[in-house]
Amino acid sequence: MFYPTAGQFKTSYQADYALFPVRQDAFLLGVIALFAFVVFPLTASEFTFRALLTPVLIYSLAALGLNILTGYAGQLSLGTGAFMGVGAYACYKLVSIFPEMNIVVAIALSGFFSATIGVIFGLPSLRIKGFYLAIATLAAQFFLVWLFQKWGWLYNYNASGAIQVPNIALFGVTVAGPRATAIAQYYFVLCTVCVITVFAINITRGRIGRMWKAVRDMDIAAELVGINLMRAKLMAFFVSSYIVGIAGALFVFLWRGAAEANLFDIPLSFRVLFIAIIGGLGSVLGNYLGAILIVALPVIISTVPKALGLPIDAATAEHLNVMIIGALIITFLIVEPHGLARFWAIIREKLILWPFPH
Amino acid sequence: MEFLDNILVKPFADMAAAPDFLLQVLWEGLVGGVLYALIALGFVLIYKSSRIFNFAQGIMVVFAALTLVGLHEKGLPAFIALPLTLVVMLVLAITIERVVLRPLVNQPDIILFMATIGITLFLIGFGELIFGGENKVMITKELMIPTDSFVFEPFGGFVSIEQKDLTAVIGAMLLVAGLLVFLNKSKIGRAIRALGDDHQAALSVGISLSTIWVIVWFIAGVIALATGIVWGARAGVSFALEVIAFKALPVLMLGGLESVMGAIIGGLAIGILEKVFEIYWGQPLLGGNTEAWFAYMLALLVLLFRPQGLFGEKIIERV
Amino acid sequence: MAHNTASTDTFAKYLLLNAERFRGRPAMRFKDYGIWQSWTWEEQLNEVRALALGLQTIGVKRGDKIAVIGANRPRLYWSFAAAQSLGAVPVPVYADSVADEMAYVLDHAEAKFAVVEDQEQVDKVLSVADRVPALTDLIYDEPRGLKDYDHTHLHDYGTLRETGLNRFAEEPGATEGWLDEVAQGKGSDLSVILYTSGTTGRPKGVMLSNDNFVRSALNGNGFDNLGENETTIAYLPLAWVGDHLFSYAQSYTAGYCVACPESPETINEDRREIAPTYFFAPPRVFETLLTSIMVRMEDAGRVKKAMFDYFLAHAGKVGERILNGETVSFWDRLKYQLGDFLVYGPLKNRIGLSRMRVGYTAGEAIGPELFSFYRSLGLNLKQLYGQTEATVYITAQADGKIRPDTVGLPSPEVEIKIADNGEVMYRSPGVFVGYYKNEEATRETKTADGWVHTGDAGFFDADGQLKIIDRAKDVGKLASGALFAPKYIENTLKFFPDIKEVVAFGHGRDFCAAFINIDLTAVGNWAERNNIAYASYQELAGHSQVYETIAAHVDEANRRLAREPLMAASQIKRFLVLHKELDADDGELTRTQKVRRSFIAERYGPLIEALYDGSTEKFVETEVTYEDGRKGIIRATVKVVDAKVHDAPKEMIREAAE
Amino acid sequence: MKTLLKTAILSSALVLGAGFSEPAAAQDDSIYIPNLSYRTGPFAATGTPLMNGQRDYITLLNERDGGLNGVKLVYDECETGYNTEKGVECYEKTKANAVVTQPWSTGITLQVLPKSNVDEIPILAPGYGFSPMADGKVFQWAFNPPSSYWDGASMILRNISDGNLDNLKDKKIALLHLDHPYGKEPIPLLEALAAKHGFTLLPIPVGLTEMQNQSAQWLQIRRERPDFVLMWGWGAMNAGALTEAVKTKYPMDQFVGIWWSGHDGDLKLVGEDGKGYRSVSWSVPNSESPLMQDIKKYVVDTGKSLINQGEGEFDWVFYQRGLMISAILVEGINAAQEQFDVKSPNPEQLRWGLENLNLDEARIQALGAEGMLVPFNTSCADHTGHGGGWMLQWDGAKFVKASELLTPDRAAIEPLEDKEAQEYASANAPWPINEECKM
Amino acid sequence: MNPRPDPNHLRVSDDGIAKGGVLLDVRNVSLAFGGVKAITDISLNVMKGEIRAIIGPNGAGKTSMLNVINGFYTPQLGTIVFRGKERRSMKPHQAVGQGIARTFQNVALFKGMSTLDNIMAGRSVMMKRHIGWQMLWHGPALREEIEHREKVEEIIDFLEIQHIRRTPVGKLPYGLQKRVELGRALAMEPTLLLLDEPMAGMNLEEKEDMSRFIIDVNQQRGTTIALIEHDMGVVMDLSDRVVVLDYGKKIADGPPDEVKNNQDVIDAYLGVPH
Repeated sequence: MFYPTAGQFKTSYQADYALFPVRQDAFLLGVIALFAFVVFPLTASEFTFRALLTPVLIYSLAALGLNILTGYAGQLSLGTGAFMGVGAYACYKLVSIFPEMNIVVAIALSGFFSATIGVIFGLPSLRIKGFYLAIATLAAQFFLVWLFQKWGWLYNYNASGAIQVPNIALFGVTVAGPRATAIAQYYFVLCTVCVITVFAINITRGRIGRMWKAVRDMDIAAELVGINLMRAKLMAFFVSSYIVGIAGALFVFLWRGAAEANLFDIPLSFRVLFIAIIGGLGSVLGNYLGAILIVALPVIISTVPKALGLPIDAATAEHLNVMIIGALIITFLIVEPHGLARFWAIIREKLILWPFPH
Repeated sequence: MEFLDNILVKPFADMAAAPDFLLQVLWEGLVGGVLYALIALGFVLIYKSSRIFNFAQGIMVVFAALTLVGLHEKGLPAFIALPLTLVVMLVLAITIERVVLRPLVNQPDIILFMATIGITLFLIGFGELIFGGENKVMITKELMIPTDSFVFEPFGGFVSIEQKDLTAVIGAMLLVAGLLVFLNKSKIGRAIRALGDDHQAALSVGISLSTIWVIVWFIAGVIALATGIVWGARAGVSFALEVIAFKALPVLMLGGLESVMGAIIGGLAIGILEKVFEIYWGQPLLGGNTEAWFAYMLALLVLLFRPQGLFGEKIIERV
Repeated sequence: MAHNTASTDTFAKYLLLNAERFRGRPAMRFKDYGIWQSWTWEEQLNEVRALALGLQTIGVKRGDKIAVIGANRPRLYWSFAAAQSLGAVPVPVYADSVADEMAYVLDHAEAKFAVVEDQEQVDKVLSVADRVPALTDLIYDEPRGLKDYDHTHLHDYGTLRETGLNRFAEEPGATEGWLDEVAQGKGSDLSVILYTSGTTGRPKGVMLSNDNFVRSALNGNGFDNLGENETTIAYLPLAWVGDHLFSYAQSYTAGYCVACPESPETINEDRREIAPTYFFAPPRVFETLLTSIMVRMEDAGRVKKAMFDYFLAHAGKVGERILNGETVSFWDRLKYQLGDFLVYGPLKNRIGLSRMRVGYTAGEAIGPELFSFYRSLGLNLKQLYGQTEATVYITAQADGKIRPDTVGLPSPEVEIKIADNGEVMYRSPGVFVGYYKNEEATRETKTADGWVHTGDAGFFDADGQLKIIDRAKDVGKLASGALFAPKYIENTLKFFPDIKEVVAFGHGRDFCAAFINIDLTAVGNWAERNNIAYASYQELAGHSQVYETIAAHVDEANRRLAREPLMAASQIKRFLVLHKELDADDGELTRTQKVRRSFIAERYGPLIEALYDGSTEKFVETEVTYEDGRKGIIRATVKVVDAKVHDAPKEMIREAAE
Repeated sequence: MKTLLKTAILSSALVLGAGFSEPAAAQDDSIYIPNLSYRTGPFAATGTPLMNGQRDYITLLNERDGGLNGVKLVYDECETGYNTEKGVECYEKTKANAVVTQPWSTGITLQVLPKSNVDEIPILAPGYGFSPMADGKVFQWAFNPPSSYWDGASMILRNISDGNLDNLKDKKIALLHLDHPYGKEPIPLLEALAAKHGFTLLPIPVGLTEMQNQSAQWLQIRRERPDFVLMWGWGAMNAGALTEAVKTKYPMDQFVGIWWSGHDGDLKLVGEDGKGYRSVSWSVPNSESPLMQDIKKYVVDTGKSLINQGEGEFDWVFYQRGLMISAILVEGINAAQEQFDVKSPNPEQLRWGLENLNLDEARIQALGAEGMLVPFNTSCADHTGHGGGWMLQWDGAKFVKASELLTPDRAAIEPLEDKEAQEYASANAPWPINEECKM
Repeated sequence: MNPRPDPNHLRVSDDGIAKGGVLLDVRNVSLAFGGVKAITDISLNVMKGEIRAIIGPNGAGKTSMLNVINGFYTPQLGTIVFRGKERRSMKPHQAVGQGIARTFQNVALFKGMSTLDNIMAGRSVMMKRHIGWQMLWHGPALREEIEHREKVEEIIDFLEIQHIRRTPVGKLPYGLQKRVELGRALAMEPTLLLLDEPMAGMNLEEKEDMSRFIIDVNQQRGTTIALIEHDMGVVMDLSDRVVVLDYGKKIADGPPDEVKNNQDVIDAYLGVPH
């Protein structure tokens, strides 16, 4: 009903390959962009920035990275948290060794560190498949976090073992460190996420994306159509870990301001995995929907009892919150195992087909 | 040179120098391994019968132990609390089958895996809501588990063996033995084993799939309770225990997802090896805490040479 | 609007003109290789010129007949223009005609050349080549599978085009020569010969001149205000006069863009993509569309279905009045707006007609309900009454003066009179030159002073709008003397989606009876929902529950007929559901999917007898032709059922009396 | 699917409704005291009694006195689960109206610390946080009275060396600590002292995942045979360490914990076997004190407390320490009220209050908490007070005071504090220094 | 504006082997899994431009033979000479690089992808733009994508599957899936096309369509085809030469008529015990 697609036709492949071949999608995105770039910044409180908007974006980015590996290339990974850590620590070291380095450059470079580590831990994927590989990625998870704790050089031998983000300015605006305003950080993160998302969409819909999907859907057949499995898988690990590393750097530099090693422990990995799966594997959009659900919903749920004036103490509310999240995950998996993105796709399809049911 | 010496010579010299200590290390590793094996066993049973990688096995351990202690705290004597806990585990198994497994049947592995993580979160919230989040003491005495320790004094040193650890080892052995008998001799057991290979064959035994699943999850629950009791006796009962579930994963990699024997041998091997590595290499050379990853690295190394695990069957790819 | 200049009296001249005046505007689109390949008018000129120059090299000369056989695709349309530019006469032939028919047409037309679509058509033409002595060369568009054919008299369109392009670029004088040929063309020259698939006898070749087409097209453009901004989709047979007018003549004269679908399977999707602003279709297409809408809505959830029904009902109430610009209460208007947002708009979008400005149904009378349905959605659908012999236009409904039961006022420059026997006759600039090589038939149809017999019975109503009842020769009388207009009865029944085709009988009989063909899609869908198992069309058609459903439809139709004073007598007393689908391959339908009544009457004689002799069932054997040409026999016992006859409702009589 | 759609709509409505609204604004006649508590997760066991204590003290004031000087105190917990990420979220959520931040974890403290200069809300971290926070000129907004971790480490060493650290020469001291900012906190001081006094320091970290299974650590202790084991443990780690110590037969009287490792609940696990274990503490339970009697009367007996009476939580060290922590905070508010003559002081004013705490013995007695807290006072330069502490010893059933008041060796600590504070300030430049403070 | 692509450019470049020359020569190949012998000492060759059928009862080693040819299995004994180059073992994707493409007995499509993407995937080897361009999508990457899209659209047109262009292949009926799979193999522009039971599970009409496609591929594109098929009628109609395997051994080789009358073949099909 909101998707009158009649009269939209393509006279060239270029037009067919537009980012949003359907006009309404582009319009919808425009509205969302308007909200993200104008409306939210004008209306949101600092708490909203720090507890909802910025983390949702950063988690989306991390999930996007994971999704490339798991959703597109079919390689299940449980080590996302640690790869985020690599990005964060790399960025920290870059900034402390080269204090003059532009923060954008530092973040972009830190992705290469996580990408390299990702490829190293991706090597077993050439021999190991499925859950065995998933467990193997846990090796990376635990080993790296251990390394973050033990290798003092990484955190400049800081007594507390934590890394602390210094004040860093970009074009005269402080974007990282304690003096940064939430809104500056939000814009920085938003722009980074937008750029990487566009890149990711382009990669996943082109030759490389097809290669990954082929490996995912049937690796033997992929090999027999001439796809070099090793290259495809390792490239997936590289790109995925790069994005995850960037997300990690943003996570610490543009949001948390400081980090300890165990921040990157397994719960973070699972959280990102949840986002990717609830959002929808093999979809870019899903990461955002998933992040909204997994990151923002608990924050919102926790404010509900108070907003409603319910006399629930913090602990009970937290227990309930955990229960609700668990139940929600199960519910969503049952209702739409392919995630929110598929859910949206179905709604969109329905709207396009409206009033017909199919 | 000194580096190599530290890696290749000194650890062994240390072992030889204090054999009593080595024995103690091995024993500690063995006890840890038994627990890993028990948790891995729960995983394997469920995986074999329903292809579900049950991440919630770890939390079931805590939940079972917490229920037992919680019920006791509410004033029930141990001999009532224990069977009641079993009932709770049965109810849990039925609920999981109804609410989670049945609607998700035939979904891809990863979806089911995520669902078990959902179960994990739910059980954490639920357990803490009911029994509180603080550390609890396992009702060791009430369950008539001896708490003294035997002390041997070989080689001029001493080896201390906690009786409750000994109980745990013996108990675990009995449990495993019982389980093997059940799987091999009983009708249901054979159905469960057959399920791993062929659903149809299993159904021909005349038991519905959902019944089998309930039974399997219940058995996993019983194993979880046993694990919870012995582990709780060592370190108290709290949700911090859930992390031990992660230790069971490399055991599975090593032993193969479907092999009961693999789980047991893998568990023991990892328990012992990680302890020995930590004491003789990890602590002196790497700053300790290597147990956090040693098992994974070991399993990864093994998998690189045997992608199907030590006890898994060789995979021949066909097109 | 019309850019009529005395000098542009042929389509080749229009092409040259358009390449100037509509430079850069799209002339043609074709969904091919997944996208809409498009050609502007100057590109179209290039293509046509290239082909024409190429055709010259294989000897095409003024006066040659060139058969064009295939689906709607730009290259075949270009071959029309290319042939005409050289003074040759294109003869479009129905692509789905069997070899026999084709042989007759090609031979009768004395086609020297044939431009065909693909291997299938090449094979067909080659198989009858010995019966077409005039035919010398074949040009094919799709080279697939033709590589190993003898190419001495077989030409690849692409190669000819190359040759033409080379000649244009390199051969001095070639282009000028071609322009000379174009200039030589006159309005009075033969433009095209269209073979009518008459309901009886051999097809006749209707000769139409450039003047016929240009004048008709310009009149049509003026009538509907068509300019270069329109878009239409070409999907009806090339050999049909309507397509030639709408997709070719009007496009060249008005300068609008014609889009060709990718394949017959994708037509619905392609139409949605293009969303034509100017659309034409025989009633059958609208019928199929409505059936598929209703069938698909059957699967909708209850709430949605209720909403859909509610708003459709509302549209039925006020939609047409709003479209006609009549006064409607504000509340109803608001409700209609809401309905437009929720139902009509999306529906139009789905069927690809949301941009439609002018739509015509032609070729056959459309059921009033069917017609009203589309109009009530806000679609400016109009009826057009026309003939090949008239270069389409006889009457057309003007905007705002639309009634479902009439075919409108005489088209511009058309005179109409009703003959004594009720037959409609007309005279216009579109009147054909004559039947090719058939003076006798020409004389029979066209009087010396230019009046043409339509063969249809009709009358002017009070508003001066023409109302067509039926074929003049088909309108009969029941034994009681009451009027019997089979088409009218059939259309009443065909409104029901479950019913695909009806053949009514009654001339000279005591009462009216009918054969009914169920719609496999609609009924099959219904059966699926009601868990009715069936293995074949035959089994489904004979199913008792299907009979019940159809009986209910017949009953409803009778109720409607009862309301019409003229028709009340011809309510259906008995009917049967036919055990096989009426099929053009068996000769039961024409290639334009019209019922061939007399043929059916002959073929199913025993069944007709059963309708009138009171028997409740009848065993029949029917010969059928399969797609591959093999023949087989279908045997069935067909049930015959009685239907209830209604009295005319009192108030209706009063109303009629007013 | 339809229900899901509804859920989706509902939840998005919630996002817009709840997400963008600020937490309820504090009224003028109340003081909003948020607490980043944790009653869930692996650290809940040690956290809960402390939170109960904090909560009950405020409840007492509201119930008994109708608030503080006529102003209601609004105590509000935000659950962190000892998770730094959640803690920061709680900080952001509560800071709009808060007069104080009680981060309740060294990790969260470290995260919030750099923001304190920007947000200008005092951080109150009694007995935890970053030891150099004592330097009030550098850390204008952070307070960790009455003793810092370095004070604690110093006191323990003084105690086990009978007052002279040189007695520790050639001894081996193991530091069994949580592998977390909290656990690592004493290491710089201990390393410095080890170098100075010639003893060997052996840090033994316990990862978060190994808290309940410390056999490797205790095997190491058995092999290394340290003369003393110091413990910086928390949550489930304490219980794990004590059971392992018993198993390893490590002499309990050589095993000393910081104040957070002296939880009655943990020691109950080992009971008799834990006899002799010591823990340094700046608070001592005194269930007979007037304050405790009032708590019992106004809070516990009226059912307003969350404590687990069956377990005897009322008598626990941690519960009563929780009371003292709130008491310190309330003293600060009180001081601010008096100084600025306002009903509800703003964060800036509270900072002054916390810089001018004067909890001498008389004041403590006036609060009815005689002997329950070490006396101390703070200044703009000294945000800790360095009140010292006592040794508590487990007698098999409860903790008893086992020493006179111990004091830290400030002379040894201060240079290190200064150095670390300066380093912190320069690493986080631009970092404002309180130039007004002339002390 | 939209020049129609020339369908002839799909033809594989000349590799110096004349039509009728030996394109593939399998020499004395043996293959065993564990102790089970799948292929025993088989030699066969495929001439350039011909349609070569491999037939035999179930378990005769036909699919194993194809797997050996395209490098999925490495034979224990024997060599394979393709386009004059000898090899024992190679990776399947290297075989693709040499110009061997294949389809599978049980459709091995990428189920999550559309028809278009599946066929595009067949061109992965030929697409070279690196990730930097891919990321930006504009410029060379887009040009390359369009270039290959055009070729893929020709294949779609050729196989008459326009209407399912955007349909995920998992939702297609079996017959169409087989067609898409053929499309994917064609996209690789192979010199030698291996078809493993291209008509298994099809009805008569689908079989006729498929036969037509196979012949068209062979004739129009000059692709050499080796196929396994059970339908004898189809095999006899389509193929130029037939080789018959039974229990991993070659029992006959020659033109269809000759093979049809070979006694061993008749025995093998009738199941005469050995």
